[in-house]
Amino acid sequence: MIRDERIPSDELRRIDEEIRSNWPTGADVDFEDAIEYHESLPDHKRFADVLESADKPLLQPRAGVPRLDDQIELLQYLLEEGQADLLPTTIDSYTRDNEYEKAQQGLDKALETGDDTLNGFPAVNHGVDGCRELIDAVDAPIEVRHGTPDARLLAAITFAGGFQSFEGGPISYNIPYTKRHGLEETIEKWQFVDRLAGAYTERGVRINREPFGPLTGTLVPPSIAIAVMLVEGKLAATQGVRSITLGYGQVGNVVQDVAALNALKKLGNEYLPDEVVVTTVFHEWMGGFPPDEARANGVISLGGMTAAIAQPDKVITKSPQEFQGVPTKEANSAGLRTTRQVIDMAIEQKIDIDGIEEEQDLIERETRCLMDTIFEHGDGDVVQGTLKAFDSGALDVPFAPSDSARGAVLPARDDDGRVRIFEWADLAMDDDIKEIHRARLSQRADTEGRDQSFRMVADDVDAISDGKLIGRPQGDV
Amino acid sequence: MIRDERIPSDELRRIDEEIRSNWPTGADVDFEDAIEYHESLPDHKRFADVLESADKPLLQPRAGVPRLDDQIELLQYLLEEGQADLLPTTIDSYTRDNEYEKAQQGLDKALETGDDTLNGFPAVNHGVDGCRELIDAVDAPIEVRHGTPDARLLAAITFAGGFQSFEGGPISYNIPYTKRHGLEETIEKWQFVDRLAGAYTERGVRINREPFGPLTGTLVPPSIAIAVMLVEGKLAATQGVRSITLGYGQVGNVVQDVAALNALKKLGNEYLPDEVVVTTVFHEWMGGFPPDEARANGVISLGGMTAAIAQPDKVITKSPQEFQGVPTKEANSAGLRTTRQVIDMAIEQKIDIDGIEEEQDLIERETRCLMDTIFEHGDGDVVQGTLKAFDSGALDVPFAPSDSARGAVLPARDDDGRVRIFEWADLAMDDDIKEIHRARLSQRADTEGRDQSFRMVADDVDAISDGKLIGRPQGDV
Amino acid sequence: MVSDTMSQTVVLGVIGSDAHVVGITILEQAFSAAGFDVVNLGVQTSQEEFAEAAVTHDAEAVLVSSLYGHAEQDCQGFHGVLEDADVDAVTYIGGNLAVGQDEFEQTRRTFRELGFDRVFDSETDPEDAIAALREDLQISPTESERATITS
Amino acid sequence: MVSDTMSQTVVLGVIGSDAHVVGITILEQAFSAAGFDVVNLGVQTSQEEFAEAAVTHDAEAVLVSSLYGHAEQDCQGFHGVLEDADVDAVTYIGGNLAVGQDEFEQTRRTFRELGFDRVFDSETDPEDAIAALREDLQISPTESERATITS
Repeated sequence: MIRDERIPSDELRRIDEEIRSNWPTGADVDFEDAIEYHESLPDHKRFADVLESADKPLLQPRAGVPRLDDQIELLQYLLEEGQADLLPTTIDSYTRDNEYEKAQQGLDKALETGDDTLNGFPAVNHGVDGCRELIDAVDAPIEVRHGTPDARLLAAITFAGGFQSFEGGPISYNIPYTKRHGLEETIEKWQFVDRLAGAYTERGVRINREPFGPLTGTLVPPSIAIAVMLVEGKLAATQGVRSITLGYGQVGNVVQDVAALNALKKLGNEYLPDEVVVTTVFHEWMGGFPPDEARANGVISLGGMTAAIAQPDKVITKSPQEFQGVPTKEANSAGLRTTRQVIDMAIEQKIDIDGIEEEQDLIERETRCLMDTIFEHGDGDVVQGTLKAFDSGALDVPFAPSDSARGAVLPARDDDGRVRIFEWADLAMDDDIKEIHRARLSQRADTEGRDQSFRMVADDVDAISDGKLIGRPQGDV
Repeated sequence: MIRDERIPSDELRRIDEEIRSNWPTGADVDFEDAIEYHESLPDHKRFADVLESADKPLLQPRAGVPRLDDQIELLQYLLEEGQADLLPTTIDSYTRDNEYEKAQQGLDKALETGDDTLNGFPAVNHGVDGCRELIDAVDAPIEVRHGTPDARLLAAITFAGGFQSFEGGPISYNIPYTKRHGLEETIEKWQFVDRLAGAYTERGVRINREPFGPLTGTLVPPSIAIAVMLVEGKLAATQGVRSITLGYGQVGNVVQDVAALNALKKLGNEYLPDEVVVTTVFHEWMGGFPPDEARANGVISLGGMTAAIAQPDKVITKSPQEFQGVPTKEANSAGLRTTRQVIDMAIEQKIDIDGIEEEQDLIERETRCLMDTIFEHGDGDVVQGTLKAFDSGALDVPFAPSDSARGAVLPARDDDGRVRIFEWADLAMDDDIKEIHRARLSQRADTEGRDQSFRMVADDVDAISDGKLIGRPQGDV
Repeated sequence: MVSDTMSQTVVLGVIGSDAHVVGITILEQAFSAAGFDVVNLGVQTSQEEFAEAAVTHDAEAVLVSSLYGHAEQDCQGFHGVLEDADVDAVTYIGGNLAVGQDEFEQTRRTFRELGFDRVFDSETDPEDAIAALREDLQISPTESERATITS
Repeated sequence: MVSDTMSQTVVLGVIGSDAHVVGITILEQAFSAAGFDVVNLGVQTSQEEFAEAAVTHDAEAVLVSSLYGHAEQDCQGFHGVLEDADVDAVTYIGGNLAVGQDEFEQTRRTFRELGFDRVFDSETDPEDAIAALREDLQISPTESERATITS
């Protein structure tokens, strides 16, 4: 039975050898050589150190193209023109599905035709040397961002290739991304990823790990996101990771977003072992964007304003072309600079908003309910607790495509635009907290002169792309 | 000696006839016919009513081109694509200098070549019928915006032409705009403009008047701007104006901007007669913009955020092309939509920031000092008081090009980014208030490890266009 | 949430490898609230899974959602699969049915030819789909539903 | 603010019909702080007003500012006007001296040919202009100034 326990060294080696045999480039991974390579990197390319020592939020975009030279050019552009502090390398969908053969075909075609036949950088196919060429060429720390349920080979190759930060986790890269991967399976696979990061860490190469906070990106109640972050942070810590960046996706209500980031930081430090350095990352709005760059800039700026107040360690920026999918490098840079301008204009201002502490307190209480139920379900073991709590519905994520989560919880905004829970299903939550949510939603229903119903949920899902925060009834109700 | 007294009817008629003889189109003005025309306008084109009955901030851009058909097309575009609530017609520079002959040449050339040979709409040359064609063609209220020290003929023609709102005032369209027009002269000329607006008002056609709040647009301390607004509001009220929109230009510190708008509203209602309906307008940042549309969008969004919190009755928007001068209609619309998105996402949120009341209290005390000195200088008469207070330096505007103001007061930002007064010169202000400013600036000097000096002023003037709010020393100091 | 009219069963799912879950989650809620029995197959549902569920639950309607632009490929042969399984249900499809900005009328024709009884774009309100299904199944709205619709 | 070195007078103004006041306000402060006597003529100053002020105040330097892009027209014949009035002062010009994005070296050459001793772009720090003027007038910085500069 899988538990929250550190993978023994010999088991680590066994799995490592096994997964490296899945694709030819796996053979090039040599741990000692990799340690030496990491040690050769200059201070300003050491991801964890740069992130942890920053005195204001660092900005990072999303970006990945199939060809190595194009990826180098793209990242250099985002660094120079976008003034990004940290850079990403987003991995293609085939690699996320462990379809390295298809990724290779896409890459070959890209090399042949010059077209972007993959929606990201196939790091496994580029192999250790390809990754190092990228790390050498670009003058900033770079993180691997993907969405891969089984990211073991990707981790082995990119860690050896010089990347020092790796997004994802067993819940956050399962529940929102895939239907059929079992949670037990992804936990086991991510234990290996974390254990490998831990092995580097033991040797002084701290690989930063970043659970994916926004989850389904659609009105996720803060406490659910934070509970998932704490679980994934704990699992990573058990395997020896010492630099963990917990994530949170903007919901658009400034008070709730600031409160959530505060709670994330506080509970992260409380729930994770002392030897872990906990940092936080704030994702600009991950839901639907307005089909209009001008309005999208407004959404991005509200994210920048929130970041200026909450001061997370890192902000993942959006571009004004979010609506239409992958942005041009110019639009990607524009999103960075718009965010930067707002943050730099607002960050030195003392902006203390009333009600943040109360909201933070509520979020913390909710999160503790969820953590308590996880510990109870697992008799103290986080892995078993997580599996059983998702199974019973005591832990749930709204709009989850995965069969591993019920997806029965439904959120809706209250009259102030804060995300509350409209349908609790079997989520483990104290009655007095449920009562608070109910009262807030009832207040909204009164304002709108309609009953609380799934219509609010539906209206809220589209609201920001339609230009508002709250999905109020339009015209005659 | 000119005093704050209503121009008698016969004097009004005499001046009216005199100024209408200055240019042929003046002959077409017929007051009774004008009243009839205004009465024929539908409710949604009545500027004062639309503005005063709005339940959230209305958005208005700046726009003016020489040809009538182009102006119609431009305003229709801003209405449809920019979703402006209120529209402007910005007047060309020749008309502002009363050079109607040169404006005519520019207009003729524009009609001939199709080029925009003037930087605005020469309303005097288009005459009453041209103005009415515009009013008829565009389905929203339209304001005349200009910058004309002697706007008497412009007012006579545009009022008769169906415009129901008119920007400017004797101080706000003198001090920031021109070097040599005496203040006594512009007050006399604006008394006529206000008296004419009052004559329409008496007949039930409420012409909205809007003193220009941003003044020199360069770090103007809120109390100075508000004092000028109160003086111009009082002068307009004396002449019979009953719908007055007091203005304020964003300084970029959210607390100070919200406090200033609150103070403007409160003091406006206090200092102006009860029969006047006082509304407020917030101008997005009027200082230098970043030479980068992405960063400019950040500046615009911070304005939108401030407007969402302070909820003025109207917001004058900027465009992302502000840096390069007159924006394309697309960029102008983009500025409107970015502002709209931020306001609509933030306005339903309860965002009460600590310290707004204290800042508002300080602004009110400062404004009262300035108003007291004006009343004292004039022995109770606002006109004489204003003239003498500017003359003695007890009232002053920083960076004023006009010879009518000393321009000796110098502002600088404090450590929080609020605009304080660094050099008081002879400004009439209580010592304890000066001490507060001194202490705040001294705190900033400590933070920066440098003395308080004009360097701070210079650095602050460029800060926002350089991407920051406060002009901190860069690199090694 | 279940109304007191005779319950009719609808099978609901996202076809192909599409993982967009928000739309069907809301549809599930809407159809349940309108008194239907809803079998939600979730995302990434195969043609065979639709057919199997329709048989098992004796469904009156099969509602297919697709938002990632590959609906046309994913639905090739779908009505053959349904026929082979002896499914005799009303079939609807809705969502972002084509990549790019084709005229919707063209898209509608394409999917009508594939065999769907009705085709909806992504802007369609759940209420419209419910009203259409009521018409197709000849159900009249309940009192409480009428009240909601006109309130 | 006045230093204890011998005071030298500089005349300062914005030429033509340009009304940009911020730059010269800051220059006035900077030159005063550096120990110069400053006569600030303000905005919209004519060539004749510059010459008259230089004569009246026996100025060592005439500093011309222009930010609205018409400096070249506004300065045509300026040095003739100064000569006619027997002004023998160092002349500087600075600001946005050309509309559009010409190479600044080209702009510098244009204004040097018009007779200006030095030409500055709008990014120039006041300190640089002060240092240049000290060099041209062969003044060494005061003790306190040196301290400020190196601190």
